[in-house]
Amino acid sequence: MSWKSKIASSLLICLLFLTLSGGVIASQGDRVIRPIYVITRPQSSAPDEYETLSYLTAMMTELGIDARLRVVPWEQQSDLVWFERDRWDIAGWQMTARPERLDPDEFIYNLFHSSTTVDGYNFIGYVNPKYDAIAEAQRVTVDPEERRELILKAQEILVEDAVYDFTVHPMISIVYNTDVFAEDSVVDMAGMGIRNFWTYINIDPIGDQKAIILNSGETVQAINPFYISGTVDSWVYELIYDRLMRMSPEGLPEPWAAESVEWLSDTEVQILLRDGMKWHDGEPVTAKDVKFSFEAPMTGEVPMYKPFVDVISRVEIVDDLTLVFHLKRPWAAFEAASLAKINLAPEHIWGPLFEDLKTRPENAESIQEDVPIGSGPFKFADWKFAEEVVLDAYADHFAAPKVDKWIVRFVTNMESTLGMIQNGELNFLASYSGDASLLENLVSRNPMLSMVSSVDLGYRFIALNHNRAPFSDPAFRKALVAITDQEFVVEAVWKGYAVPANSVIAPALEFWKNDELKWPQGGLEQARQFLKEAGYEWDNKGRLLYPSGQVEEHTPSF
Amino acid sequence: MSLLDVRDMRVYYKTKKGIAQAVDGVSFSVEPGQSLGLVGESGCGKSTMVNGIIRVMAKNAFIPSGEVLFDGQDLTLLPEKEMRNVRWRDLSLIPQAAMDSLNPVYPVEDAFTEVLTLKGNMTKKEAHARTVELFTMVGLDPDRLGNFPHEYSGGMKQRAAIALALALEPRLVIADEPVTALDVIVQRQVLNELKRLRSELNLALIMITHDISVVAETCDNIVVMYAGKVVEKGSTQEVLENPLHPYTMGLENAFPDPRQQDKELISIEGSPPDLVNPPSGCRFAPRCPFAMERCLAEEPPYEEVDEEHQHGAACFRLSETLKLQKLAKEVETWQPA
Amino acid sequence: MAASMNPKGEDGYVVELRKIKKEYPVRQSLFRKKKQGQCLTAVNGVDLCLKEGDSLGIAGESGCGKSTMGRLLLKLTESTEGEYLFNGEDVTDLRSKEEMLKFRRQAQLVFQNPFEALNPRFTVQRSIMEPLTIHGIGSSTEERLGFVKEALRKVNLQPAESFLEKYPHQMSGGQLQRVVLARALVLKPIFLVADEPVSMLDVSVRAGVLNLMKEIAEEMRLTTVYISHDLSLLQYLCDHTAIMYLGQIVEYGKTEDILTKPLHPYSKALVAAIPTLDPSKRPEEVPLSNHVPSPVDLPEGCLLQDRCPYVGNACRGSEQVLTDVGDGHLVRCDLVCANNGNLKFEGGKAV
Amino acid sequence: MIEMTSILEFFRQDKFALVGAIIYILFILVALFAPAIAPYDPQEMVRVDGRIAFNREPEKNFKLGTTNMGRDIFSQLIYGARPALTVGFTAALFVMVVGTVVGLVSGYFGGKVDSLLMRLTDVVFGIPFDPFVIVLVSFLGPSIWNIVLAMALLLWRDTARVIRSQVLSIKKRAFVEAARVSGASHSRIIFSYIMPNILPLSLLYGSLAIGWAILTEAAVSFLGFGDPSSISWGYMLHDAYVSQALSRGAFYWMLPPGICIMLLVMAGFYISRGAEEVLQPKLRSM
Amino acid sequence: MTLNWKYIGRRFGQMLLTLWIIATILFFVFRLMPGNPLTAYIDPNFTKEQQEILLEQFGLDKPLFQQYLVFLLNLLQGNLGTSFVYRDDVLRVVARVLPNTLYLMLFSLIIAYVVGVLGGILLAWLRGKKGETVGIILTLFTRSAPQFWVGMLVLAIFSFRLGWLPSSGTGPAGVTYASEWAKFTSPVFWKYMLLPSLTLAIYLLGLPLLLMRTNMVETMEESYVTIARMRGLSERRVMLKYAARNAILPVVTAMAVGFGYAIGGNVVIENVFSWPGLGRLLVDAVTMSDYPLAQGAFLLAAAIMVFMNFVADLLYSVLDPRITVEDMG
Repeated sequence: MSWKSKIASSLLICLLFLTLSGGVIASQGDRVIRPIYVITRPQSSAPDEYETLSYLTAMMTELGIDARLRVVPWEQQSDLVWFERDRWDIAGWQMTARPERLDPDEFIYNLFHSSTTVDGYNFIGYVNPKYDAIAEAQRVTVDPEERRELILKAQEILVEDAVYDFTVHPMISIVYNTDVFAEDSVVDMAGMGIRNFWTYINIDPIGDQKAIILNSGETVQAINPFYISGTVDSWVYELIYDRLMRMSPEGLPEPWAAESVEWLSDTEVQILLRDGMKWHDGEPVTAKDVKFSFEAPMTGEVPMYKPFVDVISRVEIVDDLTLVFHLKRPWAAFEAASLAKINLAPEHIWGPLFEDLKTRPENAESIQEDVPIGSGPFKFADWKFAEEVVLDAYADHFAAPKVDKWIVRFVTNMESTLGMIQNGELNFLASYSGDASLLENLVSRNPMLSMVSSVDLGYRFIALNHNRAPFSDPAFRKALVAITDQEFVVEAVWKGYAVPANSVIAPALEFWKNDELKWPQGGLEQARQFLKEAGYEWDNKGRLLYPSGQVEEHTPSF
Repeated sequence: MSLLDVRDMRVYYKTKKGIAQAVDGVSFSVEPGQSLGLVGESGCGKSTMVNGIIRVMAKNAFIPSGEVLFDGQDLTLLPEKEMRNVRWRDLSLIPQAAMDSLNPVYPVEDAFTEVLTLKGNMTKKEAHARTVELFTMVGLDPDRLGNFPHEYSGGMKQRAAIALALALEPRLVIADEPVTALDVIVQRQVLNELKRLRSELNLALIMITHDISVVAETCDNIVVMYAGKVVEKGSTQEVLENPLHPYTMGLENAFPDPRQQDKELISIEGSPPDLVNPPSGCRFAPRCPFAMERCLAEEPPYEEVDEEHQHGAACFRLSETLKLQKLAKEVETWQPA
Repeated sequence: MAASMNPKGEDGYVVELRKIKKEYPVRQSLFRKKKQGQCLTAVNGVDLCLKEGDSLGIAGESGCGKSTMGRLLLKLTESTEGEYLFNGEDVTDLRSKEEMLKFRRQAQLVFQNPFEALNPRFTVQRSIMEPLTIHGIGSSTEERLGFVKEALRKVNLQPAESFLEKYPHQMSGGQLQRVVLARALVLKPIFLVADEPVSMLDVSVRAGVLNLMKEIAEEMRLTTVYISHDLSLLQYLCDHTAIMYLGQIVEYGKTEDILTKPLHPYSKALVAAIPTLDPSKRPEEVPLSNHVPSPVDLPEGCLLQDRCPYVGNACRGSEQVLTDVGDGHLVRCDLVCANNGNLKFEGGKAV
Repeated sequence: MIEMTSILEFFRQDKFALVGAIIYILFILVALFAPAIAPYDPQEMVRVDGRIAFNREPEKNFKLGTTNMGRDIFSQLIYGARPALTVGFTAALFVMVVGTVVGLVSGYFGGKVDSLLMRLTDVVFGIPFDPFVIVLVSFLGPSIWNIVLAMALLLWRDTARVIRSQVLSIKKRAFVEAARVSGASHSRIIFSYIMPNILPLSLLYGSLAIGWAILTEAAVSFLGFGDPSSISWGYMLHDAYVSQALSRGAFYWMLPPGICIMLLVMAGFYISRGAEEVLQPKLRSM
Repeated sequence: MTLNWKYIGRRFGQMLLTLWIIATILFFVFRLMPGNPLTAYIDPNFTKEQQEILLEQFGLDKPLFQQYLVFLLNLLQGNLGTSFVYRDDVLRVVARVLPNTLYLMLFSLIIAYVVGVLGGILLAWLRGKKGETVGIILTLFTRSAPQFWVGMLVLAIFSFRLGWLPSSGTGPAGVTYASEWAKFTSPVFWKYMLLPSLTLAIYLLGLPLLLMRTNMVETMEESYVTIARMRGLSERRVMLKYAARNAILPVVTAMAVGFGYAIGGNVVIENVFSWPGLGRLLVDAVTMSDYPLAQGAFLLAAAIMVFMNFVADLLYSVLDPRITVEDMG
């Protein structure tokens, strides 16, 4: 009977090929620029991206380019962009805020260094030796002022080369209930908004309700100190597990579980643990646990954390509360990307688990404890699958939270969340991807609600594939940048709840941000100017042609 | 006093084309213990009339006039609730489609229990005993009480239907084509059974059929209907031997008889009239070989010619009966002109 | 040895069936009775021979296999066993379309229910012309129309023109049955099967159709088979009659003989049960009991054993054989044969 | 096959069917003349005095207001009739054709072909519809054609079963038998005798499928697997949902597409209901 | 009379065959999906070896056919593989949400079928009157409105405007039911279930109602109904015991089949009401390219559908003594 399934599957394959090959019309070997496919996620998952790119597509058409908007699901988009780096032209993309990204290293180095073009974050294929040198230098420059100069320079080069077509830094707008919480007890963290660790431990319940109830559109996938899974997951394990350092509200790493962090040299850091810390099961937190937590990822059983401990050559225990980290080389972002990143996990629980893993094909990511044990300010209470996670305040913690409980509910229906914050089903609207003006409206109608908007550390941009002409040409990229009317995007797409972006460094990071960048603007006129200067021409039908001597070498691709 | 006296009964249907006069001024009566055969071809209104008597009619049917005196009480005037009490207790029915007369999803006994307990006020236990009795009476095996209707053969279902009709010992049973769907041997058995029970229980019976031979074998009296009207009635023997109405004569001609091998079959040409717009005169006139001009214009009244046998007919040529009977035996008479 | 109805193996028959058998698989049910065979035997080894102009009646109760016989004769269903010779040619297993078409042209059917037998969406003209078109008879529509009108005249639907454009629902049962007959005749067949041709018609119009069929069959020298549960009808139509019981022919002979002096106990009962206008002339009844065996679970020996008042031990053991008791009168009953056709029943006992 | 007069007669007799047909005709006209009726391009972000007109409530220029991206809702609604009808009719056509052919072949030929096709139908009956559409659409990309494809692959199952049983009963009817006796070929029997009698039934299932298709398209769009390149009512609802029309109180955005879907789906039901009465003459006589 | 085990066995075998074919189709469909299944999970910073370890971990390094065999073998042991996202046994993940879906289905089906059957009887009884037309129009309204749209409106009205009922989830924040049973019997849970199940019921209502009505009108024409009336039985008894009892047969089958349909068709409702159920899990799994999970959830829904079809067949022959196996196709 399996012929039936064969037929069914071959039918599907045929259909697949038909669909994929539908738009492929070869136009190689002449000066007319091929049809350009503009890839975006569906409006449902990324309305802003979709609207922005459909706008860009329209502008490109005005410019004489046969631009076509292609909507693909996220998996296909990311698959294409990540793994088929020579096949796409333009794609909508975004970088999201994470505490460790408060340090500029990840954005400056990982995104644009030529070493990451093959299978790293530099999927656009940007190669500039001058830039590489600066990016490398800032990594090992431990002195902040010196490093700052390098970062500013790097930003300048990125603008000159128009590497990305930046659009905006969105605003993070978060609403909370002031009948439940004291108004000044939330903490606005640089580039992260008030939905952050500091708020959770600081927020002060003044009414009868002692729990903070927030929402998330996604569900929690795993609660595991050695697994980087979904975004919401990180909210949870940030609270359950302590780290040696945490990014402060100002965006700088500061000691947390560590009493002090002292650089003995460019490659040696001495840590003094806080005294009297206890795991949620009552066992004391010791230097051995810390050593275990940093060494475990080196074993290969924790692939996702490996990059953050690669720089460590060894961890030396001095006494019960003191350790020294020996680094292979200086790394300016070590505090932010490693000490403030690695979750502290109890060795008495995870040690045996790791022993067990050695004999099995799975790695540490597949382990899910029934009750995850950490040492953080909240301890695990309950996880109702696809519904909510409940954490209890850990009263013995050195920074014990003021609320009793921290509850995240998974609400798929965004529209519902607005109702829920009003009728009290939620008291902290942590996750809201919709129209912020509605929130504003909501708050104005409900005196018990208060809203805080802050500029996001993350940003939206249009990725242009440098591997393929004409995007390999900075002039062409500049033309695209020029026609991307950021003010329009802010107004139409974001309804004012965003600020134009021109750099990978958010305005919130005042120290690192280059304020004097000259971002190409000027619309179609300026774009035509850029193109003319670079030798591009238009044929009598108004189609854009490559500069003479250059012909189309690529096939339209998607 | 007659047990049932139907007087000038009319049952009409509202149809899209107009009002169909399915039963139009029918009168007859049944004495206690007597059996009456109601004969006619399909569409002559015999079933409609039964439905009218028992007052379970199609939604578009109505009784514009007429009386149905049962024991002197006019059933057409009875409120629905009281009528419900009359049904089955005094007047029961062996339905035309006995095959489909039982609820297919309940065992056969269920119908008996229902009737006996609800209408006969028996306890379940009494009802069961009575059912067994009834089954035995009609020659069915009481072991099969628990079977479903579809597990019965046609003959068995018909017997069950008879038993059910007799359950509450009604005074009048109306049998609507009780044997039409049965094979001859079974048909014979069922008719014999019916005859036997009738004499045993002293029932009055109305037998409705298109088959005059069935009437010939079971009924004392006969009523011949054509197109919603009574054309002839009288004692069975008289009507069959001495038919007054041309239609009755024609019907006899058309009926094959294995015991009269030399008999020639003759059919009545044409088809029954449209009941929405019936002919103004005699309804049989268009097919009648003896029709005169008057027949087409005027409706012949019913006239009794033989008081002893209560034999009469609705025909203008009753005086020429003997001549007509002779002519009617000739094939040529019935040939279309 | 089973008596064949063609004992001398003669040729020249229009229709010849040899030991034809038809079985149907048994329907399964979620609940099943404890004892149940695997198949239902509808026709159980029937031999039959018909010459040109012969008319045979097949009678019996519902479920006796008479309708299956009709379908087998017209190859509307395939036999499980046995042979079928038509006009001397073996048509048991017709493979090619041409052979089938040839057979179809010569063997025709008159249906039981004229209200159903015509495509409700076809006019009379189209219904009758359809077979002509299928068989490519007539070179033009005009010519075919001529044949159609001829056929209509033949079945006394006159004037033919007035019926051509009518739809089935605009006609009466008697008229429809004539159209059905016309459709069968328009191909000029040599063999006609009529399955209960008048049972759906009103009594008053039956005679007309019956007489018409009889006349036409004689005029066209058709070989005909009439199937009916009503023996009294067959006497008007057929020279010979076969009585079927549970798939077997139990008695065969001249119709007159069968009606006047049936031999087989079953035939006796059947004849005695025919209703009549004059009950005083009714012959003595044969009290058959009601234990009809299930066709999926037939008894060994005589199939009537459980119902027959004359039954003896011999009947239960051996299979009964169709035997000639003289004058071409065949009976499938050892008792009858042994007693030279004299079986009497008195006071609850066979004599 | 089916006489024009009898179709007219059918609509004349059944008020429900008539209403259904009128709704269909209205929407077809709207779809055909969309560019003439719609004041704006449905994709255009309309500017008023140089500024994009976001979230306008209904007014003279925007009969049903504008979306949060400044698109004219009325124009979208008008153009939305096109994909709705396209999806509805093509899917219904597939469902009808595939279902009818499978049911016909299965019922008419019986035997091995029948059991094979019926097993296949069983398999298809075992596949949950909505999830299948979602998987297929996320697999082949969001396009109304893929929704149509999913329907074509699955929804013929009901039609096939019903048609099969209908064919089985028609096959046994005397006039089909009569055609066999006349020597009619299989194709002749199928096309002249059986087809005309099952066609009303498959049309009935077709008109139900129109509703199914439109509702499915809407549901799939709602879940975010819809085709953004064609503005369908389902897509509009999705857009309204994503853009929080409800929270905004923009019922002028949320209600019209839903009502249009309802009307169109209901039109199919109306016609099929009428057809049901015609197909069961037993009921009609009452 | 005994149960015909041979038939049941054959039917069961067919059911397994059907499931196997569906599983096979599913397997290939998911494997043929464009895009590397691990895209979302392989951090770009991974080395080639690390990626390979992951591929190996999920058995994706083997040839397709071998993967298929492993898949089948695992399937036989009830092992549906490991979810990419949850890094957990698919069956366990699915088992967590299945009860919620079943409760929702069951509850809404019961409402829909009870109301539907009663409504159908009522409409049949009102045949030819104005009430029938109004009833039919109303019913068709419920059947024609997109489910999510109704859901959104219902939410807006009952949850947010009137504040009568909660809007999402199976219980209030932070409240845990001691056991599945405790949840099922808790009034709080039912309060949470009311809105989604009513929305679903409104949609499901149309089918039984219209079906029941049609069947009723048909059975009311049957002679046993007329004859029951002639027996002088009360109108109510005739309507219920005779007409309705027979008319309900196809409705019961429709319910069993409908249950199967609904199990896959509730994705929309579960998303609108953030109900942690199978449908939502499936949509999430598809969006996140978690194909072992999507496959598992899909297969489970299919298994329930196939099983309910099987039950419907058996149920029908239990309810209708006349039916034979061939009639059920």
